[in-house]
Amino acid sequence: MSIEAKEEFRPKIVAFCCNWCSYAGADLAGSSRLGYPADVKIIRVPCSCRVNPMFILRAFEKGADGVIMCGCHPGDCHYSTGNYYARRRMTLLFSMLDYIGVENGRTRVEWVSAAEGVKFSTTMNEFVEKIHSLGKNVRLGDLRCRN
Amino acid sequence: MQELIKRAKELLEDGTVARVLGWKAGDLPYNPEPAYFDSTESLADFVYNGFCGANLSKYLIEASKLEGKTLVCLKPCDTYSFNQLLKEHRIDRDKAYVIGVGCKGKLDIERIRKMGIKGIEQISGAEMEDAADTLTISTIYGERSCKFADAMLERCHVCKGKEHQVYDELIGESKETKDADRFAEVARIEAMTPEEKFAFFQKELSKCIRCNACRNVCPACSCRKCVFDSNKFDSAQKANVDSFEEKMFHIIRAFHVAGRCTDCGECSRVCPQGIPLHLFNRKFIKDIDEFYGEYQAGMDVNAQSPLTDFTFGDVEPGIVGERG
Amino acid sequence: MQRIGVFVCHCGSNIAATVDVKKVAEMALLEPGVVHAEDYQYMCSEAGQEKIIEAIREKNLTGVVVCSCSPRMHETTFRKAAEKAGLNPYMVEIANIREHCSWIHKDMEEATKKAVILTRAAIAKVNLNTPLKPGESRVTKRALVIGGGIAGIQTALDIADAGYEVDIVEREPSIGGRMSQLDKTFPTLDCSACILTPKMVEASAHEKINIYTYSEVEKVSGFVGDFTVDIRKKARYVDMDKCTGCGVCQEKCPSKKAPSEFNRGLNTRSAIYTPFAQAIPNVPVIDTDSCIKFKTGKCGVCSKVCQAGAIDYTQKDEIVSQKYGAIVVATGFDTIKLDNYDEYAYSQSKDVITSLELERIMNAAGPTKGHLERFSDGKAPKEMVFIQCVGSRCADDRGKPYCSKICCMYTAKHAMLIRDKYPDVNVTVFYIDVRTPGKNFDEFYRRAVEQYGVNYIKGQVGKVIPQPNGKLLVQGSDLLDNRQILKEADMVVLATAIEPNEGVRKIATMLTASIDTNNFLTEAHAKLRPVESPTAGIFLSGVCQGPKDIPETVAQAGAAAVKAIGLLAKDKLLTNPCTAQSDELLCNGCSTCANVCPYGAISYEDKEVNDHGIRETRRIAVVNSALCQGCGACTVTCPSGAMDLQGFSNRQILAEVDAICR
Amino acid sequence: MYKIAKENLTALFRLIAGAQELYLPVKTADQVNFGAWSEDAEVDLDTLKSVKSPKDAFFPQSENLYTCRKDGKKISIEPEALKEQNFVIFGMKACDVRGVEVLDKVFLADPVDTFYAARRDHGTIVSMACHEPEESCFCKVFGIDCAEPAADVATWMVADQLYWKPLTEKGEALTKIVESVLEAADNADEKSVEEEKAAIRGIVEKLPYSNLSLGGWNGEVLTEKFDSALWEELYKPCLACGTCTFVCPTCQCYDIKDYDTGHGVQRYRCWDSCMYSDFTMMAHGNNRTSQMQRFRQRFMHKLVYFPANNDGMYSCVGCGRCVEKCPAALNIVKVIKAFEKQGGEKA
Repeated sequence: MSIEAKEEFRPKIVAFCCNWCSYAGADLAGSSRLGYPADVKIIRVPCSCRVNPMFILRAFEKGADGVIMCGCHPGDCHYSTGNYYARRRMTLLFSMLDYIGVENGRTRVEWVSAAEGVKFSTTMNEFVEKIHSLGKNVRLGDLRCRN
Repeated sequence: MQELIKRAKELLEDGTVARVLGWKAGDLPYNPEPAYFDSTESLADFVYNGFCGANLSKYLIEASKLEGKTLVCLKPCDTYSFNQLLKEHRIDRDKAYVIGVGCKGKLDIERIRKMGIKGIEQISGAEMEDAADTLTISTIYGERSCKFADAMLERCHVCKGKEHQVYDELIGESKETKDADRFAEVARIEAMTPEEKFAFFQKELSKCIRCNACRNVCPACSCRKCVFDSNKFDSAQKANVDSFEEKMFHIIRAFHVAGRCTDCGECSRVCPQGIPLHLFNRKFIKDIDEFYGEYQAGMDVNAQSPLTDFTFGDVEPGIVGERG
Repeated sequence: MQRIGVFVCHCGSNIAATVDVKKVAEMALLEPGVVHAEDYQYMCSEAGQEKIIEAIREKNLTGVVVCSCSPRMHETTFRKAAEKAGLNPYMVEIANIREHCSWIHKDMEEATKKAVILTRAAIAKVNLNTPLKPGESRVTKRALVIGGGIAGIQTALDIADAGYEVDIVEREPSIGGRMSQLDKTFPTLDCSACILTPKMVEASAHEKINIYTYSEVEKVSGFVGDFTVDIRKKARYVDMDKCTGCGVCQEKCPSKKAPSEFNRGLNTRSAIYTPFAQAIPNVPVIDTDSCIKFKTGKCGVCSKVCQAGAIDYTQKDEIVSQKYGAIVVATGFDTIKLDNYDEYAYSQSKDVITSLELERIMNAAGPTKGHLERFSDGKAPKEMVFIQCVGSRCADDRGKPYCSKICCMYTAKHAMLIRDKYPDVNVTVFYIDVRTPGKNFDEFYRRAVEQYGVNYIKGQVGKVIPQPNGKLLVQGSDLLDNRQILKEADMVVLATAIEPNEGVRKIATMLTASIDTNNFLTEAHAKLRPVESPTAGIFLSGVCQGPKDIPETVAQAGAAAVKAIGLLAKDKLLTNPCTAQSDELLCNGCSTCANVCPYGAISYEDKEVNDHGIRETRRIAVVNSALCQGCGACTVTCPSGAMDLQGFSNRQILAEVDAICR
Repeated sequence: MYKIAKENLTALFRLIAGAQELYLPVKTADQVNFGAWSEDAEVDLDTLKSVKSPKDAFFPQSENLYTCRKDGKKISIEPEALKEQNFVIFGMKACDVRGVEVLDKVFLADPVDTFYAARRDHGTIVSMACHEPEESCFCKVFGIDCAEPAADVATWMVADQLYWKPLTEKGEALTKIVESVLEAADNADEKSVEEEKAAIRGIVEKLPYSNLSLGGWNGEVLTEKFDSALWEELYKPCLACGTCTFVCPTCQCYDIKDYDTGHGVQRYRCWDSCMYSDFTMMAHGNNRTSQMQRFRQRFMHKLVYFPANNDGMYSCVGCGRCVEKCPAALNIVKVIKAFEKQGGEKA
């Protein structure tokens, strides 16, 4: 076995968080010192309904191993209905990715409120673990970004 | 067909319509092309037969900008697209005079070629008047024949029905051609392992040459400028060195038309590489039906499209994994 | 190309202890567009801000990235600093390297690496930022208060006293709310009605206050400063202008079997009724479900006896549409349903009651005229048991996870009042904890124990079993003595948890105000903005925001009023510039975006465009930036990408994605 | 001339592939395109036309030109290496071979396209006569004899024998490599090849497009054709997709684009299509603003501009792929015929 193969796999994980609930939930996780792996990087969007499927595919294209989207709990959207649209969009998109053979565990949606710092941290820990079990994403992504 | 031409002549003559949008006879037995006819004389070239598969509704986007009404010949399945375009304000109902033309199933020359039939000189049995269910094909290499149904486009085997969803008048008989389950192939893929799914789509999409025929023929892809042509997403419309963009293109295209795609099947008909592109759209349709209730785009102009709608109790995205 | 300055904050040791801030600054300098990078102890301090201002001026910065705490904390601070230096405030982006990095990671190398990436993403975004300018919108100088309880009344009075018009919308036939049902109030034991009624009268008489009772909010549109609200005035079938409030109709009404809502169903009322004697307005309503006239068409007694001719069976619901600059939610609370707590035999025995029912029983105007008696046999009880935390502080989903806050105090009050009035009655209270923070609260509780001999037992009740002899067997435990307790009681009073009134979710949805899992409205900031909803122009008063007692409610009502007054005092508001915009050359005019816009901010126009030489009239989406709140739903639904969100544009977010995945 | 039994072709391919890369018609997901040979590739020599022309072998649909790497503020540029590996492309038809000659005119003329030139230098073309030409074929119109294809090695498939005839030095060299599996052809073999050629030519005579007239199309008729009102009518059904250009063996337009790899930029070129709205888009805009203009460009280029600049050589080879694949059933034949008809009417 080569030395490279033994090198620890550090996944790239993009988390889209809505400004009002999940981003605040992540802030709360931070101020409560609830840790999760540094592999997760958060992008702030105003609402989960701002997340374009294109963003998710783009993340995979550029080398992400997992993409998670967090928003307010259904019914709690700051914009009242945004996450309902997001829920349908992501359900369909993830179903499509599953259909073309991308491991379903690489995509996830979680509703995290501003008060759920614990949930945010737990979710991220779980998700990172899942991505670890799936390993490097080889089914989506542009090879040119890898070398 | 004669009745159709006669009626078209009348409507042109009495000034109801300024032009006719139909099909013009080709120079081979199977290649009639979509065409405008603006005089009764020009209608001499008008043809409507089994090879007139093209969905003319998208041409109405341009025709809606012209002076006067355009008579358009729409098959039952084309009328769904017409309605969808109407719903999206892309065409003007007042600028169109819709003649719902009968359909007995449309033929796929690629399927005939795949039977090893070549050097085609003449095909009989493809006219609307022909009652036989066999095509007789004379070729340089001798006479061949095949069942009409075996030469039909995939979409006709899962036909949505003989009913026109919108029309000003109807001409000609239609025939039930459905003999397969619309979602059978999607379900077959769904049942595969992730590895098999990936291999299947990888193989199909490896053929894609990014000619954009699927997009450009698609009545739902009616954007003035496609996101793949604009610089807003830095996504190219042309083939890239790595094949990832083909996947991205087809997924995003299917997503953009999800809830709007009428499943007219034009994408698969025109793909020069025979990629079964409808499998993407139909996956979304199947999911929409299962998750949010049955929905047929283009059936009801006033129905809320599933992706601009929601219910409080919608399934969570996690269902994808749970469904297994 | 932008000229970007990167400012890395140590936040004392909050960031610097885990993130190598020097390295972050050093790495930032390698990014495209970055011409300046420095680190500093506290960027948010005066001196820190001065550093930013100085750099902007000296290096002609066109963009700023501050690597610090969450943008929810100091984004505004840094934007203001940039503005001071003459830079458009929207050219500032924050890389959150504290909450999202230093505070959650322990390994310095790893945290530094992540901070570098987060900074890179912020730089990538700023590279695509464009100066944004807020728009202006006008303010309607009128407030709406939803709910006419003590919270709503107090808020309305305070706003009205400041000189602004206020409308109160109350669902019930009278204002007064929960407080009007109470007998005495803790810790002073003064009579609830005696202190509430003058306020009710003051509100109804105030020239700036207009009260819609028996009315509900039907529809809300618009935005801060300019809401339009449709109010449904339910048909009372009694003409408000003609009715003199003489009460004859209620006396003569032959249908008297309807359970009295005001008395919590402990007795009945007539079909035409005012909920209580001091009701404001003192105009009855007809409950069509129990009215014989409405059910059978025959009767009409009230109409015959009414000398004022005020009865009008043909009345219809009426919709009033009114514009408001601010809206205060004061929808209050109710006690929870006890279906999940069958072990306390509430549904099995009439002698198991809730504390609110006890309030009515104790009240001189209540169903028993203030006499303490058992509902099963009318006998005076000798042994009373109070059970605390019924549905409060509940770990599972049977009840509520929160403390209802008021129960400890009102139970002490009840126990004390009973012991005072009926010294022969033994009172036992089962409690988990007794919580008495508040002015004179603990003294009050100690009086109950020490002076009035109330028996407090720390422990929970497992079961209440009605006995054949009419008694109630209470099975509990005493945690301090570590023993099981079996006690025969004549009455059991449940300190039932409180929850926000039903219907608040519907109202929150209409207002696009956020609400938590317990249906309490969420405040804009738990500590710093406790009376504002995150939705601009919506304020929170009373228990709709969280459990509180009367003095707290009144204090919060005043605070909400001040916030509303602050808004109404402005002539114009600056609107959020992060709104959607439609690229007219890309727009298809397909109307899909308008379908998902929660604010009705998108309309369509036929507009002449010049598309690279092709001139034509096209149907094009136009966003009203005063209405748009910037959620971005339209941007994703738009297939051509014509809709984009300023401040969170497609290219900006993609640049962040790229930077992170690099 | 040599021969090899059809059943031994795998041995031939194995031998070629042992020494260099081998591209030949391969069936993937039911479609035949030129692809790399491997033991499990499904070689299909019976299907007359591959969907895409084999021009990819010399002028790939997309290829890297150079790579920029960014390291801090330092940028290094690394040009893409030129083709150094010899390769064989097997089974090209006469029309496609002519297609390469057309591309040569473009890419080997000054300034020489080094990427293309390297591939040409290292590529050996083994052509194959068209056993059963089809109704969409019109190579004869351009003076191409599909019974006797040019190339480094020409082959004929007659019954169960493949006949192998080296025509150039490269062809001889390749023949040497595969000598061990070839047998020398005798007179009877020569005769059957001649019979095959005659048969093919006989069929070509019967093809519907074989008598298409190119009269009136040459480098001299620029303005007259350009200004014709016919274009306005002809382009109408065009969907503006790139199918015709991407299946064409002679279309040579390409676009140059940059791809952001995150750690630099890869500059690549990819086929462009004159049907696309951004074709020849420049900073100031586009000099062809309408689809009619773009549509006209394609045919004017093939039938007027190209011959004007290349001694009368048309940049259409009559392979008929566009005839078969156009989603709107438009094609160059219909264009030629429309002008002929109009000319006839005028006369």
